[in-house]
Amino acid sequence: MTELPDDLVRAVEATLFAAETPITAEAISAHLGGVDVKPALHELAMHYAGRGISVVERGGRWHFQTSADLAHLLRREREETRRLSRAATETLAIIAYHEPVSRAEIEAIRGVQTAKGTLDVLLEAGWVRVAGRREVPGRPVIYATTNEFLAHFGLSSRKDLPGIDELKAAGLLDPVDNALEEMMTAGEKTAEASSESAPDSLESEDESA
Amino acid sequence: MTELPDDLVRAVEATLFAAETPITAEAISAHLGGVDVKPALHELAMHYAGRGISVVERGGRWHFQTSADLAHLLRREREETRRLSRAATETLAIIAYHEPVSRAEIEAIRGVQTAKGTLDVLLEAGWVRVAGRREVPGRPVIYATTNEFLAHFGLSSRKDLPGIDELKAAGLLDPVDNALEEMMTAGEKTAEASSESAPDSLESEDESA
Amino acid sequence: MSPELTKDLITTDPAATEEWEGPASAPSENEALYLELDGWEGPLDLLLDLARRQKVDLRRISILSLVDQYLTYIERAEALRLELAADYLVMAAWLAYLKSSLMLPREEQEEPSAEELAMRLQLRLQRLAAMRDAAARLMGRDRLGRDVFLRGAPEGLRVDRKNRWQCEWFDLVRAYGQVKARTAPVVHMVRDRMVMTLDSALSRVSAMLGVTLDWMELREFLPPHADPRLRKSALASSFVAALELARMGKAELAQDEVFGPLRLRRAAA
Repeated sequence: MTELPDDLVRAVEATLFAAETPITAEAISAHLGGVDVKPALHELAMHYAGRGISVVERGGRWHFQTSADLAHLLRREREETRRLSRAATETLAIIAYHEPVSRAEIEAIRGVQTAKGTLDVLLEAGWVRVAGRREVPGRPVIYATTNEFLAHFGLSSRKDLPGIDELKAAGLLDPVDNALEEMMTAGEKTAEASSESAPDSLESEDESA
Repeated sequence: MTELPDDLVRAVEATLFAAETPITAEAISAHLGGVDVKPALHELAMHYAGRGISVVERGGRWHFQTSADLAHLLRREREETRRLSRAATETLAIIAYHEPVSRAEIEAIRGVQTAKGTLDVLLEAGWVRVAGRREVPGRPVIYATTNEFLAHFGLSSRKDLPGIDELKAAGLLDPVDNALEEMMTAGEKTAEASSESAPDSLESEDESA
Repeated sequence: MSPELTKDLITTDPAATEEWEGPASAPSENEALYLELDGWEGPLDLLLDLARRQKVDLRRISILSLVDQYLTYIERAEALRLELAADYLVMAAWLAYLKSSLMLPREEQEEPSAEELAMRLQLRLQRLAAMRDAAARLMGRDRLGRDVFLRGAPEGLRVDRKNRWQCEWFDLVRAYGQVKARTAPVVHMVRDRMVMTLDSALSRVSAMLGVTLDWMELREFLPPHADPRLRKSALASSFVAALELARMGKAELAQDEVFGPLRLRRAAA
């Protein structure tokens, strides 16, 4: 027999289980009269590890879901799980790895204009949101990902984006201009600069347009 | 740590969790390639006994549900203390002094229309009840106060409400015009009389319920 | 291969999910060429694929051979009389220029140098490649609603708000007092006030003017020790009486300054 959870853990478990959408620890706490539910959530996440269902956190919201390794048993290619176009998936990746990012910045990376429908598809899916405007001439709209994006792709936060640390370290999330400038100055010292990987100093997240 | 379930139990657990309606053991079995899932279902029911969620069978169909003793968590009541609006307070006072009284009579005494929500608030508060109908054309509903009303205001009966004479003595019945007159005569002594703020009795009326 | 018209739209072909590295669909029907040429999404896309065919790290590709391959592609397309989108031709012209610059001695190059332009192109290709790989890894994750599932039939959480109404005894009683006060029938009564009529002021002022020839202030005509309200009335009546007497030529009026004391005396006969 398994050891039984205490009353608070049971209450958090029931609340999380009954919730219709992913829910923050604060909302669970408010529902249960203001107690701290974080330890209970972590205890539940531990308890369910290895079971058929899991307790996960996605962008600060918690939910139960079927365990990922059972996907082969449960996978449903339902009509609503449609495939995104290549343009849409690339655009989504660029927004996720560079956010917040303007349309012009997306186009600079992809090398082609973004068709009107591409961003609409991502906005409609609820994975991308308008995150304000960049304070540069023209005040372009900038885009960022949403909590639903994190939940859909099973990411606790943007730090979980596949390979993001490596991309950052290699300077591949920096604008070309910055990388070039770095390389030129580095190149003055070493002749083989162009074949070297980008230095660590490129790591800074420069979001300028 | 708890002992981990085997793959079949995990698969049944996930299938049951994701199902949109209660599901028969046969349907789960069909979904999982025809294996016998009954032992797995019973093992799950055992595992969840005492937790915040339960695996239950009803009429041959199985489903997950929030444990019965925690059902109160699904629907919570939250009490908020709110002050009675001026309109509602006046209406309550008129009912208390004149009961039983119809809405038309309340309006005649107040001199203003009574918003629909005002009486609802008093009924919700439990201080006013419908005391029947007046046997006049239209048979209007008549209202009276309740025992909770007496209890809330610390009255043993309606006779404890101060009479008109007592109100007058306390200055609570001074007509607005008298108060104004007094101020004006006082003003002949002080030059700034006209710039003084209006007395309390001239306060703007708040009709919001 | 039939041209796909749904470039940026979602398609329902599940198998296509796995064909990440495969050709993209054409931007539009009349650009069906790109399907012939493997379906590129713009010149940078074509360049990236050519660069990957060099089968070396993107940081070590040969820009010169990349340029040659691109130009060859474009020439082949032109030989087939396929209509090329303008941006492919612009890229071709730019790459031809880059190639000639790269072959010039360094000192004869303009700013920015050909090396810098080549480096810039290489960096762009690296960045596009990085995002393309990232997108593929992202799409390959266990996705909610496809690979993992939320609870099928959650009970839902509900909070019913209930009001606890609050009212004090004093508020209740005062409210009643205010209702009664507000709606009590109002009787307006004009108080009996002591007034001096114009007639009595006229006779009083003219009588007093007969006593002396000197200037007198209007105030001096008022009854002394009078009730303040009577004084006000007497002042007004006496003023009008003074004006009337002046009009009749029986009195002279003088006022040295605005709001100054008003003086009057009997008119000289």
